[in-house]
Amino acid sequence: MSAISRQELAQRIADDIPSGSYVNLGIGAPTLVANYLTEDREVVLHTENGMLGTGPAPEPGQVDPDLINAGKQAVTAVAGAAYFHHADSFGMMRGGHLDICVLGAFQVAANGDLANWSTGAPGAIPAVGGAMDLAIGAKQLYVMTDLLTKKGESKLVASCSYPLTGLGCVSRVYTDYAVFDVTDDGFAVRELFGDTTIDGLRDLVGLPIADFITTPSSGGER
Amino acid sequence: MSAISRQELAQRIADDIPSGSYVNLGIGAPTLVANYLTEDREVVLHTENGMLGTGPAPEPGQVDPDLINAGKQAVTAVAGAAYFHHADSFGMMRGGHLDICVLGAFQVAANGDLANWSTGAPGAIPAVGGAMDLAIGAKQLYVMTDLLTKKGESKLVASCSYPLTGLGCVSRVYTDYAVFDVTDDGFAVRELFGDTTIDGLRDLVGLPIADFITTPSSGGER
Amino acid sequence: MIDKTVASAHEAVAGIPDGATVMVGGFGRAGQPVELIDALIAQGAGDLTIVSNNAGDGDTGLAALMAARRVRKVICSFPRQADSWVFDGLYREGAIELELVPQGNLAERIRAAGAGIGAFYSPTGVGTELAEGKETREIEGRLYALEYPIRADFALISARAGDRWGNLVYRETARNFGPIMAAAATTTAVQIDEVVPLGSLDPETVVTPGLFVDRVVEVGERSWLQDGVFIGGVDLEGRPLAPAGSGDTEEAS
Amino acid sequence: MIDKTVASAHEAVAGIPDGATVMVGGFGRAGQPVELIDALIAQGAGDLTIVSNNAGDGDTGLAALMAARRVRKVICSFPRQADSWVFDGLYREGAIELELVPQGNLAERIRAAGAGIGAFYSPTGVGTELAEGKETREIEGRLYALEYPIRADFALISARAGDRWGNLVYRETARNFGPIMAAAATTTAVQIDEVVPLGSLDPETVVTPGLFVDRVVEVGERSWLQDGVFIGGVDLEGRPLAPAGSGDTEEAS
Repeated sequence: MSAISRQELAQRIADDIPSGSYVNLGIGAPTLVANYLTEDREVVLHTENGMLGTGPAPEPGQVDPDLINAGKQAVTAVAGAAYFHHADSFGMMRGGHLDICVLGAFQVAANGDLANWSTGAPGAIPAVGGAMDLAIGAKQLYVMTDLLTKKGESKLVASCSYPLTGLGCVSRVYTDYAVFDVTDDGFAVRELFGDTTIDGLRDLVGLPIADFITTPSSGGER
Repeated sequence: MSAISRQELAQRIADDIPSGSYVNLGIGAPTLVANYLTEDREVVLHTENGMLGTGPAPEPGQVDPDLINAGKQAVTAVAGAAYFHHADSFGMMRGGHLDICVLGAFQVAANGDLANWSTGAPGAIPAVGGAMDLAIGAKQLYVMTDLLTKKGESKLVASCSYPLTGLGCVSRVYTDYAVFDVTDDGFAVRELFGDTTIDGLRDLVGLPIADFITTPSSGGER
Repeated sequence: MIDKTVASAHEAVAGIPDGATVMVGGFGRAGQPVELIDALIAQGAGDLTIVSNNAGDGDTGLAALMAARRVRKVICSFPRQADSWVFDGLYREGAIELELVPQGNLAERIRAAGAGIGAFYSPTGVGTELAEGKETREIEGRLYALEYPIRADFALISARAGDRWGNLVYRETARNFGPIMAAAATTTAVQIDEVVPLGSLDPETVVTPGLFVDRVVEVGERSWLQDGVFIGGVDLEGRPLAPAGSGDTEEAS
Repeated sequence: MIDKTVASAHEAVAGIPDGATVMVGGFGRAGQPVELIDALIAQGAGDLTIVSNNAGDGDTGLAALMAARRVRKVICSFPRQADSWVFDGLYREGAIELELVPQGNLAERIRAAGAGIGAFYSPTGVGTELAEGKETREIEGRLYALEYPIRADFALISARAGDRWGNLVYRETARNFGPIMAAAATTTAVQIDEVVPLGSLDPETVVTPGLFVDRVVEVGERSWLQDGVFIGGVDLEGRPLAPAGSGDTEEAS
């Protein structure tokens, strides 16, 4: 089965984000989504270090050390931006005011549990940042990830073996093979990429996967 | 025994407020204290409806309906003022950032309990406003009151019969006859006005009252 | 394109159903969404729970809404005012329910709703009749009572200026409950003096980000400002002063 | 007259005792009180508990403080960075204690300390190992864990400008933890680019009222501003770019 590229996946996610949404893009791959959110759509990007209205990276020489995103990358501000302090910023998330958050993942369980902050490896220095706040910090949590680990194991699992980031929080999983909704009955395929088949997916994932669904997902919505 | 006027008492309280203090003056008589806080002393007045740096009433014709104090009176803003919303404003108080709060009282108990928001009269419409927040909202709570009710009863009591505003919150009581500190052992006279005597006070109040103290009060401090 | 501006106060309050909880900003006249309250009166929703610092005064605004028997319950800190006769009458006849909340707890409970806090321990009111029945806990030697968030279906607030994204700036103590109510309601409607172009508000000084705002209606400049500059000439209710130096100031309590 | 300005960073951190809890503002380079941290290193206090989002990077600032074995414990959300080798080494040898707190809980716990909240129920982290041992409660169908305030003896923060009363304004995302740490510490020391005359900050736009501030030291304008206007020409750490178009941007994680 064919997989789409990370750039294609970012484009695909961007297409699903309604114009005018308030969105937080997690550190790493999810930040690529911003490249496909054209300005005219006015998707307002939140960065949890205290800003709404994050714009693209600045030109060389125009880097502003005071103006960074949660990944500590230089950004710009769009017209209509606003700054606020950390408690207000996380209150915004915790209070459910963001429409969509896109995060990476180590594992997503069939009940919507997310593991994305720690591999639990002995001796590793733990660091959580805003991961747990982001996990519960939007009306819809989208995960953007490769379906398989480098070792070929499915990141969609019956239950997470890695330390949890949040319980039952994932709404949808965008992978390089397919898009899955998290439903009350587990994963359901929403869209297949390339020549991917449901049966092929079931082989890769090793879990029951419901066929194309036509109703909106319910898992993870608050 | 002689009593001093309310204006004299306001002056007396103003004299006790250190320059540069952050102070909230409650509705009613305590607002008179502001008249004796000369500008050069830079006592910064807080009003719980969202402002630090409240200045005197405006000239006629210059009333600004957007610029009022907690008593809903027109005020002005001094240089160095700041505005904030209600949650931040009460956070300031609850968090113990104000130095002094001056309030009126129906009754103050020997353990520092305060009753000043309700007479508990049947059928009365209850209204509390910021009274309970103010009671616990400063490092020192000063009460400004006549010692006696219109019926001649002492407002200093063994325990409050009126509904409580706050527990053990009063540091000091400024009355028209004397100034009392609230100590771990009850009321102690700090200062007598005119020809008032300790024995005369004991007669009026009907409670044990310790003699002049020389150490700072401990009651109500947090 | 995001455009939260609506053409009228009527449109701004559209869809408020019977039985809704409605937050109403303002402390006294400052920050009161006068036009939105009038629109709510015209709109017709009843059986409302109103969350506001006061419970109306005189015969207009919230008092008129109550006089029309459209309010089932009021959650507020200070219902009793010199001219709160409408509330007083309804309360005495048992026609309106009151939840009396210390002002700081009211503010913090509203803030908690917007910030996703499940409940919090407040020291305010502990040991008084207003904390009766509440769970208490001693933490580091101090007593606290457990307080729950106050949410609303709609918030009606007032700000000085805003843009089409709903970013807002306020004026002086008229800010009061606006920012926290905007965050605590499912739908937030704001009346502003002036819609300004996107990008003209300094992002450092935006007080309420548009994220919290759903509908914005321009109602024209408050009468004591001209082109954003204070010109005075009104009483505390914003009514023009009688001419020729009779400039008495009003005092409310 | 209130005058909170002090003459040097050294004076701003004077009196921090051994064993103190010290909050340090900043998220990455933005808002980091670089001069105050250096002064703390020079000042000599040890056995410190540091509350900060990160745990130092490279060999300067907090990392240098830790390398000098002056930090007993770190309360932070994200100690692991590409260049956090100082913390990493101390942590692995058991020479430094770590309380790992999700960033939003960290912010809210700091805010709670400043606002006099005894404790609060947060949904963040519930069911994860970072909430192990915490009291949980279901409220309206959602699980929450009980979180306690984080207080400090001192807060060291950075702002753009301030007046002699300590009123502060920040710049862009450098605001981050400044306002909440200022309110959560017994003594708050602030480094600012510029002391401005009292009354020159617009009271509508003051972010941290002077009430929360104890000491203010002017350290000169950040190198990417000139007379308050952004001029660029630096990397993310504020270091001048190499000349002639080698303008590569740095990316931290």
